[in-house]
Order: sequence, then C-alpha cells, then structure tokens
Amino acid sequence: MCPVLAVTNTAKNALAMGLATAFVLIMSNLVVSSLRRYVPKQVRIVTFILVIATFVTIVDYLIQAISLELHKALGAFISLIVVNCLILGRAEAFASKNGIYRSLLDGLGMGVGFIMALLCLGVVREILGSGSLFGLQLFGEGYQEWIIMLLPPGGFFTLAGWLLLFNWLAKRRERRANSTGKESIS
Amino acid sequence: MNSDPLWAIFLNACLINNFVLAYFLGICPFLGVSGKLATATRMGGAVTFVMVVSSMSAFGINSLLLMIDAPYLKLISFIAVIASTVQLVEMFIKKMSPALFRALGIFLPLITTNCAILGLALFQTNKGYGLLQSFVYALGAGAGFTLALVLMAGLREKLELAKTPDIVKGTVITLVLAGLLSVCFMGFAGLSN
Amino acid sequence: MTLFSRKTFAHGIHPPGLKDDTKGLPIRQFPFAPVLVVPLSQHIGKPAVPVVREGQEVIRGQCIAQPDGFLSVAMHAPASGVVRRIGLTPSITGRMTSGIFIDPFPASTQEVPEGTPCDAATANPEEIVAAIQQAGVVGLGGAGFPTHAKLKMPEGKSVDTLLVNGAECEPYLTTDHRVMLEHSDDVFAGIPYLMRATGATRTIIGVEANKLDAAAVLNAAIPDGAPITVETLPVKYPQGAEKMLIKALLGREVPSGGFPLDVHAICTNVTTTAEIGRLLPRGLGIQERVVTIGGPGIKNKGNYRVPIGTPLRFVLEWAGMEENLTRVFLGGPMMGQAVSSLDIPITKGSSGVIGFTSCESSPLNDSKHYPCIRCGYCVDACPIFLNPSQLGLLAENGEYLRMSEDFHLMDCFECGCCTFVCPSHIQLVQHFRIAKAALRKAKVEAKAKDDAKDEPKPKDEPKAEAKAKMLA
Amino acid sequence: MYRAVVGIGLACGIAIVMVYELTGPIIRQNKIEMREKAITKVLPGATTSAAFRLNQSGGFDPVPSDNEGDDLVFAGYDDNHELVGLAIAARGMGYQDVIRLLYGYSFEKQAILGISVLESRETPGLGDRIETDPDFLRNFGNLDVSLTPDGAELANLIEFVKPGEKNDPWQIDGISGATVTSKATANMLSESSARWIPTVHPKKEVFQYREGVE
Amino acid sequence: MKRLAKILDIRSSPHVASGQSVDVIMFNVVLALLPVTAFAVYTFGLAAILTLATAVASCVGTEYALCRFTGRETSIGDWSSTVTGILYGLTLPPSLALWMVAVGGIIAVSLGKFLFGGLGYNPFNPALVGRTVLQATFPVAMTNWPATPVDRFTSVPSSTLAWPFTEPAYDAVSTATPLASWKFEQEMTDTGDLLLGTVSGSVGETCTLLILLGGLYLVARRMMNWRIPVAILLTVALFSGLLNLSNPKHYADPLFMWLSGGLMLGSVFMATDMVGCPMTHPGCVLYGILIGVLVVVIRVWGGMPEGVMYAILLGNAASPLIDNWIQPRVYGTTGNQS
Repeated sequence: MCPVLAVTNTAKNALAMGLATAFVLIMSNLVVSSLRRYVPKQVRIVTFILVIATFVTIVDYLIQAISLELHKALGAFISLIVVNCLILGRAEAFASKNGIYRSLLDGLGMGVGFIMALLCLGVVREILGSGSLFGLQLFGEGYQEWIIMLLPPGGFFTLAGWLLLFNWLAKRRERRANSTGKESIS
Repeated sequence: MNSDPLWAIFLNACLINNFVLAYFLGICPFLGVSGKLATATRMGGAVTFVMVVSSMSAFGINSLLLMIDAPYLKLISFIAVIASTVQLVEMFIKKMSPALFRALGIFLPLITTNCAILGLALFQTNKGYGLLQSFVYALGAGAGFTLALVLMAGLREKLELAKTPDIVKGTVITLVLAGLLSVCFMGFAGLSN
Repeated sequence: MTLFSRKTFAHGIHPPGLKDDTKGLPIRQFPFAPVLVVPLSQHIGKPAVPVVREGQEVIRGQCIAQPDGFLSVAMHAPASGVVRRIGLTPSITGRMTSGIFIDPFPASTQEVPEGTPCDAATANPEEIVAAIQQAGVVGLGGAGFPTHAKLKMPEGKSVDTLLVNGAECEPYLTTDHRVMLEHSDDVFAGIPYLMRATGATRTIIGVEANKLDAAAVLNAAIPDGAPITVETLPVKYPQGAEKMLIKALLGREVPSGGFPLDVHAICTNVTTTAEIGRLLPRGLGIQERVVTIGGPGIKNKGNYRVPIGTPLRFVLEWAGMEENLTRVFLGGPMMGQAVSSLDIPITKGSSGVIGFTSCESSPLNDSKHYPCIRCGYCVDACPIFLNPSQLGLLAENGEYLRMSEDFHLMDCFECGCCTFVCPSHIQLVQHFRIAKAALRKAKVEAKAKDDAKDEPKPKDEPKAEAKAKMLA
Repeated sequence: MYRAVVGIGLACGIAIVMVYELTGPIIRQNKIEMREKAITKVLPGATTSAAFRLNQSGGFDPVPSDNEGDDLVFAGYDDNHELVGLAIAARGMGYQDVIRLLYGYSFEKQAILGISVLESRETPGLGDRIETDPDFLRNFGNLDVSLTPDGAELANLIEFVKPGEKNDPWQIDGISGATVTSKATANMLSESSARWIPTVHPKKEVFQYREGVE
Repeated sequence: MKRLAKILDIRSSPHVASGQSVDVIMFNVVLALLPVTAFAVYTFGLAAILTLATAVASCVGTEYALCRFTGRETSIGDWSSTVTGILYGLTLPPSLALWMVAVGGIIAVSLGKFLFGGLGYNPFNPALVGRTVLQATFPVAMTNWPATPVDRFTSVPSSTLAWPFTEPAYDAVSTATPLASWKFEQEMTDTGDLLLGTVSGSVGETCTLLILLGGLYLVARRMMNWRIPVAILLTVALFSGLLNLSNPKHYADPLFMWLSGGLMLGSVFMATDMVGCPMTHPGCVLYGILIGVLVVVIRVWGGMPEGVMYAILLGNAASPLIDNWIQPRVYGTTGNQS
C-alpha cells in the first residue's frame, strides 16, 4: 500500500496508479500460475520478483509512451509498484497454488479492489484540495482550495478518515448484530 | 550530473522530504515497528545501514547499466542487487558480530521489501547523484527514517496508556500522528536554500 | 543549637500544619473505657500469643501475651480487670483480628507494679534488645515496626549515628511535640539504651522548626558530656520518614530496597525513645500511649494518655464530636487510615484520632476527577523521586509489573505527597497500594506454584486479576 | 532448477527489450514534443528547434534533439526558419525541492522572453504560482539581460524585488505570499543567465537554422 | 452513634489535599490571557473580537458535540477547550475569514485532542495543531496581514466575512510582519514598537509586555513551569546572538528575535502547556533548548519567516522521548534507572 499513497492527490493519478498496479497484478498472477509447475520451490520468490519487475518495467514504458505528463506526475512511484506487498502476496498466496483461470479472476478482483481504494483517496483529496474531479471544476470560481489535501499530511489524514469510517461501520454492524442476536434469544 | 551541496542533500532527505512523512515510503515498517521505542531505534539503525549499503551498490549497478546502455534493466537489477545485498549483509553480520545480528537480525528480511530502500535507489538515480552524494543522500534518508520512527514510537508508547477511543486505536491513530508529524516537518521546508 | 539549618531533603510538600489547636495543651490522662480490647497484632510481624485465659484477673501492666518469635512483641494489660474473652475484633486494616477483651475493675486504683529493671549502663546489647521486646515497644510514630528488631545488629553491619525523630511532620498531630516538652528526661533516659544496643557513638535529635520550644527544652536538658545534638529542620512533609530524615540530618541516602543500617544510621521516633526511657528502668510494658485527639470534628481537642485498647467509640464520645462528623482516621491526615468501624481500638501505633466534618472540603472527596494532565506537580512532590504520574497511568491500565520493574513502585512508602498535590484529584497512593498488593499476591502465588509444580493449576494472570480487583 | 530460473530470466529480458524497442520511438517522440511545447512557450513564435551542446572549447555542437542534459541549449526557429532565440535550462533549490525551468533568450532584444517550469514540487496554490500567476509571468515578457559593451558579463544582474516595486527592466517582482519560490526562481535565472548569456551571445551564428538538424 | 457508624466515610489516605484543581488552573490561564486578549481587541478592533469569538465558540462547540456524539460526559467544564480556543484565536491573522477560523477550531479540538482521548492524552498542543493544519490548508489566507484601519471598531476587513468555502477577497493594503520584512527585505522594526505591539502580526502575538505579564501571573501562582520559557528565550538569545556577532548585517539581533513574531506567546503560553511538555525539570530545560534551537534554525534558514509553532510542535513530539530519557533519579539509586 505504502508508495501509492503519494500519488493519490488527484483522482486521475489515483486511477492511473490503480490501473498500472492492477495490470501488473493480473499479469503476474497469470504468468506465475501458468509457470507454477516449472518453478522449483527454492527459487520461487526470486522468480516471482523477476516476473513482477518485468511487468513493472513494461508498464513504466507503456505509460511513458501513452502520456509523458502522466509519467511525470507519477514519477518513480510506478517503479515502486515492485515492492507493493499486495502483488507479491497474491502471487505467493494464490497464483502459485491455483490455476490460470482462477488466478486471473483473483487478480481482477484484487485489482479492482485496489483501484477502488485508491480512487476513494484520490477523489476526496482532489475534491477538497482542488475543487475538481478528474480535472473537472466542480464548484464556481470562488472555491477556496484546501491545499493540505494535496500535501502528504492530507494523504495520511484521508486514509485515517476512511479507516475510521470503516471501523465505525464495522462497529455499528457488530453492535446491531449483537442486539438483534440478543432479541432473538429472548 | 548534479551539483547540489552535500549538506543540502542531507537536510533534504532527512527533514524536508522525509521518506516516510513526505514520500510515504516505508509506511509498512513505520506502522508495524513503531509501537515500542527500543525496537524502533534498532529498526532505524538497521534501515540506515541497509540504505547506505544498497545505495552504494545501486550506484555501482547504475553506472554499469549506463555503460552498457541498457536503462531498461534498471528496475530488475536494482531489486536483485538490493535483495542480494541484504542477504550478504545478513550473512556477514551473522559471522562477524552475533550480538549485532541478534539486535538487527529479525529486521533484515523485513527491510528487503521496504519500499524506502528501492525508492532511495531510484531517486538517487533520477537526481543524478554522484557516489559521495548518494552516500550522503542514503545517510540522510536513513537518519530521517529513524527520526520519524523514533518520534512516532515515543508518541505511541505514551498513547498506549491513554484513553484513546477504541475505534481509532491502532492504525487510525498512527496515521493521524503521522499526518501531524508530517505537518510539523513542513516547518523545515526551505531549509536547504 | 542551630536555628533554621539548611538541612533538609529534596522535594516534599508543605501542607498546612493545623497544630495550633492542640500543641499548647498538656498531656492528660484518659479515663478507662468499660471494655478494653488489646489486639494481639499491633505491630508488623507475627501476632503475640496470649498467656491469659478467659475469666482470669489481670493487673495493669501484667504481660498478657508473649512474643511469637523474633519479629513479635509482648502485650501488657492496659488496666486491672477481668479477661472477658479472647476473640475477634475489627482492626484498622478492615480485617478482623483476634484480641483480648478486658473489663477493667471500676474501683481499682490502677496502680502499676514495677518489674525487673534493665540498667542502660550495665546491660549488654542482647539484654537491652530482649528487654525492649518484652516491654512490647514498637514504633509509636505509626509504623508499628517492633523496635527491638531494628536494634539487633546483623553480622557485618554497624551503626555510627542514632537519629531520634522529632519531626512530626503530619498536620494536626502534636503527640511528639508534647512528649518532647513534658518528658525530655524520658527521651534522654531512652537514648543510652538505644546507643548501647546499636553501638552508635552519637545521637542527633531532629526537630522541625515549628516546634522550637520543644527543641529549646531538649537542648537545655542534654545531659553533660552526652554525644547528643538537637537539630532544627525546616518544616516540610514527609520529614519524619526515615529515609527523608537520614537525608536531611546526615546527607546520606538509604539505597533503594535497603535499610537505614546500610548507611550506618538508625532511626527511632522520639516518643518511642521516651517510652523506652520510661519503661525499661522500671521493668514495665506499654499499657497506654499519648494520642492527639483533634480535627474539626472533635469538641474537646487535646493530647491524652489513652489506655491501649480503648475503643474509638469511647474515645469519640468522651472527647465529644460535632454533629456532622463524617470521617475519622487514626494517625495524621496524610498517612493515617480511615476508620470503618468505631469498635476499632486504639493501638500502640495510633498517634492521633482525627475527626473531619462534612464541611471539610477535601477536594479529593468532593470534586471531580480529571484525567492526568501531566502537570508534573507529583514529580516535584515525590520525596523519593518517583514519577507518580507515569505510575498512575500504568496502574490505570493494570501494568503492575512494569510499575515495579521500570518505575521503582516498591520504593514508594505511600507518604501521599503526590495525591495531595494532584490537581486532577487522582487517588495515586491508592492505585499504588492496589498495585503493590496485587504484585505481592502474584509473587506468593508464583511461589506456591513453584512449590507444587506437579499439580497443574489454572493460570492466573496477575494483570487480569488485578484489573478485576480494580473493577470490584 | 537453474534452467527454470535462467529460462524465466531470459523470457523476462526478451519481454522487456521488446517493449523497450516498441515504445522507444514513441517515448522519444513524446519527449521531443514536450520540449518543443516548452520552447514554444518561452520563445513566442518558435515552431521548431534544435539542440546544441557546449563543448570543451566553449563552442557549441549540434546534437540530435532527443539528447538530454543540463549542458544543452535549444535554438528555436519560426516558420521561416529564422532564429527566434535560445531556450536555456536553469535549476535551483526551491521551497520544497529542486526546481528546473526553461527560459527563452532573444538575441535581438537581449532579453528573456518567457519561462516554463519543467520540474517543481512547490506547494500547490502557493509556490506553483510561478507557473500561473499572470503578474509574475509578466516579469519575463522582456527581462533585460543585456551585456556590458565588452560583452564579458551582464550589464545588470537579474534582481529580485518586493512585489510591486519593479522599476528597472532587469528586476523581477516577487509574488506576495510565495516569496521564497519566486525569489528562488529569480536567483536561479540570475545565476544561469550570468553564466550562459555571455557565452552564447557572441555565437549567434552557430545557432542559425541548418537543414537536417532536428 | 449507630447512625454515625453508617455514614463514616472510608477513603484511602491522604485525607487532605492542596486544593489545586485542573479547572482552576485552566481558568487561571484564561485570566492570564485576558490582558493580551484585551490588547488584541484594542489593536485590531471588530475583526479581533469576531475572530476570537469564533475560535472559542468552535473549540468549545466541537468539544461539546463530540462528547455528546460519543456518549461521554461533557468536559467543557474544565475550561481546557476555552484555553485552546483563546490561544488558537490569538495566533490567527486578524483578517482570516471566519469560516476558516471555525474550520481550524474544529480541527484543533477533534484532531488535536479528542481523537487521542481528550484532555491529558493529546501529544500536541491542540491550539497549535489547529493553527498549523490551517496554515498548510490555507497558506495564502494565513499569511495575509492587513494594515489596521482607523475605523477598526466599526468595520471589518472584507476577507473576514467571506462565505464559507469561498476564497476571501483581500483588502489591497497589506503589510509585512516584522519577521517577514527582516527575512525578505532586511528591514528592521523599531524595538519600541515591538515591545508595545504596534506592529502587524497575529491577533495576540504583538504585545510582548502583556504576554509577559500574563506569564508572570501564572508563574506566581505556580501554574506554569518557568524553566520552559526561560530555556527557550535564553537559547534563542544565545544562538541568535552568536549568529549576530558573526555577521550583524545578515542575522538579526537577539532582542529582535525575542520580541518579534510569536516567540513570546508561544514560549509563555503554548510550550508550557502541561500536557505536551516533559515531566521533569531537566527534561523541561532540554525541551526548551530544543524548541529554542528549532525556532532560530527555522527563522534564519527556513523558508518561512516564523517557525515558533513548528518548533513547539516538534518539541511536543520529542517530549515522550525526553521523558523516556530523563527520568528522575530515584532516591537511593545511583544514576539513571535501567
């Protein structure tokens, strides 16, 4: 999760980063699961990293070819997808044990989830920080931007806010489950 | 080539653009290891050490890649070099100083997947730092990482005894603290002018 | 005599003295209650063993219980009368302990027959120690530690200075003050016994500057050529604590977990010293003690010589109490223990009976409790330089082990300074008592577990247990 | 075991090289376009450009325009292949991190015609106003960097002044509220122009349009 | 007699207390702040009144609302949120839009205090958290210092009444603070003006004399650890004095450093916030030195003219470490504990 936080200051960057990560995730899942029979146990991790690094490099060049502006905005953080625990984790935990089709689905699911998470951050930060969404101005001329949301502290605070929301929802659900449970007993 | 003075590089990496607080690099160990002060200090030391070593090797490998004109192998070779350096360092420390190994040992594997290390290698290459500059940059980044980690650990140890609401305990409060520390560190902006 | 010497200890607090009501009142004899209850355990250590049976007549001053082992002292009949029964009586700890109930003869002259005297000039140290144990002397300042046990020199230890504690730093209490004024001869009679028993070569009497008259009387009464000096100390609480007094008078620090002996000093309370000087030459035992009865809830405040075993109910009735009396405690208001039942008798350690009315607004009791704001007042107050704030936070979280391992909990002697100054009204001392008790219990249990290793017992987490206790 | 690793390694290598070769030309094209855009911005009227590298003897050699480096200057030409001016890169420490920018120099006017920020991590909404603030950008419409009569150095170094106090054509008005960044910009321009202008100015001929160089 | 036995109140010793109380301490801080507040109102007029009122209302209101929402007993009675509100209001520029003031107040109490568990558990000074986060959020608005007009009691700067979430329009006449004009234009301000507070700056930071007066009151009532401000001020004087000696043209003299900006307000009222500073006296001195050094470093070499708030927050962040390092030496032990 770590390095991607840095580039979620606009929804567009967040989406691009999410797509890039999802691409690497899916492709590496595919390759790893198709190679799983040929890779000896001892060198498993090494080959996984090799495969992931390859796809990250490919993504890096693809993005440069598509839009240099975007590449500039994402900077070195594209390369840092390599050390995203999620990808290696899925390769190790799922793709190396399951078939191609299932791994593909897993990669897709995880990838979409990851994109959603990044979008959650990016959307909030962009709306508050720039008053826009995907570059579209949402408010009238006079909107006062909340600059902090574009800065690193904003990233921390936004993430903390989302987690807080989820914690709260989980707590509430738990409480409700408890109370309904009790009622049914009585 | 880059002509930034060494002190500016150090300050930049350590305070102004602190790896954890400004680049979000190394968040995982930051959240994970900052609970106890003693562990945090040792982790900081270990990371600084690995940063310096792997920065030096990354500088070497990058020069080599530039020589054979194969920039596309940068990422793969960095990853490989960092992983093997950490492995080597681990073996070396184990042999040379068992005491040090006991102190740092459990952190070393964790560090391999620490994005701060790879980030450091990538940034120093992007900025075009020379050997000495890279060394100082790594030192600064390590010092900054340690500083953030230790400050955080102190705060978290204190909060452990606080009546923090259950709903924010753990990750949320740590992130808020990180955000506030990040705001504090904004005070250092412009220092390297 | 040096006036206002700079000799003192660091930190500590300055609670209002509140001694003016009683410090000018001479010691008066207190009447005998219809029934006196002599608890067998009025000291730290093993309870004494009764040597009288129910229905037996006893004479005032007669030994009615013998010490059980070295850390125990004898008990003496506070009045001539009949042993009605030997049974359970409430005690200040809240638990029931066994005691000897004596109905005094109403018409008795209550004369005390003299026993075998012990001469300070001729007796050897062992004889003095035995005589003190036989006289039933314990620390009369309130601690209740058997005095003779302090005097027995372990192998390889030596004492050069005897400190006589006349600080009496607790508010309200004037017992020691009156004893010094009225019985300075007893004090100087007692000192030779103590010096001879311990081998000390000099004696310093420490008196707080709010008792200059006492210091002057003592100074004038020093026998010629005796190696005794009287030092005046600035008024500060808890000057009367052993460790503080040693620091103030000698500049030495008793090591953590150690005893005054480790710095070649020994401390006795001035009233204890006077009692030794009064009892030993005549071969007597303790049957009464001087008690300050005071506080806003008491009508006839004063310093009384009260027979041991007088129930509090009788004390209060006789001294008279205000309508709205709500709190009574034995000892001073800083370290004294609150009384839960008026059947509790006066014991050797009771230096005062203080009554508070409901008007006494003690913020601790009435006001709001706030969270700790880390103001550091307690750190500035703690005479042994602990960090009560941190300890308090740890205690609230049930981290008792960390309290003792990292923050020297066991060095706390519960002087109450931290709680006194706390603006958040946190009951720090109480937290520490609970923590210590939990730790002691855990230690005992761990030992028991070690002893019976074969029998698997359910695991008791000391932390969880302590938490449960706190909640209860 | 090794066969598998080597095989995968080879496959990965081939994949990377393939992608690199495929995307290489596009990326190069993108980079050139980006630079052209920046050059057009700092040299109004310029539509094409050529890169020159400073050589050891102080002269300039034409190089392929996808080269990179701080020792390059770019000549901008209009539709008629007339030299409009030179685009020169400058770098310096800003508020947060290094700022890199490109500025356009006109031989005729002996003045800076415009700037374009290449790289900056300045505070959004504050420091990044050096790119957007119209008052600030107006400074560079005709910023005087004329040389002394002997051509050895600048007649007047570029100077930073308080907002609204610009009197001389070689002064730069600060942005109120973003003093540090605007001052840093002025400083790096001052430093860079003092170094480059005396070097490039006498060599105007070298930068004239040549066929086939782009 | 029986009746008495029943109502006997059994408590653990000690049975007397000093009478000191958190709410009393906090209320006295409010009292100590009154002269500064009054002067702020006199200097900046209606704008200061509105700013301070909004600051206090937003802080106290947030505390109340959060207590309600989480079902805690309301804690506004301890005056701590009022102190936070006033201190926070005093650090703001007098022309700040009121909606921004409210946003900062909400942030100060919720982010700076409540999330950590309320009074006593906040690692940072809540007022400064609000101030700094606001500085990062609205940097332009937070660095706009209007000249004080003559009709300050009858009108407010146009930016003050901006609609929520809109960018305020600033009055054309703005002046630089003494620190800013020193840092960016090397212009010194008259010492007398600095002492009396007739310079531009935050609402409550300008009049050094009245701040010191409030501080002395608190010291006299033993509600403030005087070692902290003394350590900060001495460190600043020493450090900037050395710099000044080395190059008087480039570095300002210590007196200017003392009197300008928020140093006095910060070191007297914010750094001494009991919750965020170390517990021991040596720890407090170290904390003060750290803050002093940071203040000079940020002021002299940093990008911003003022660094007091960052310095204090960083000091707050370091104080658990200081506490960890400097524990009181327990009686009867040698040296620091293990």
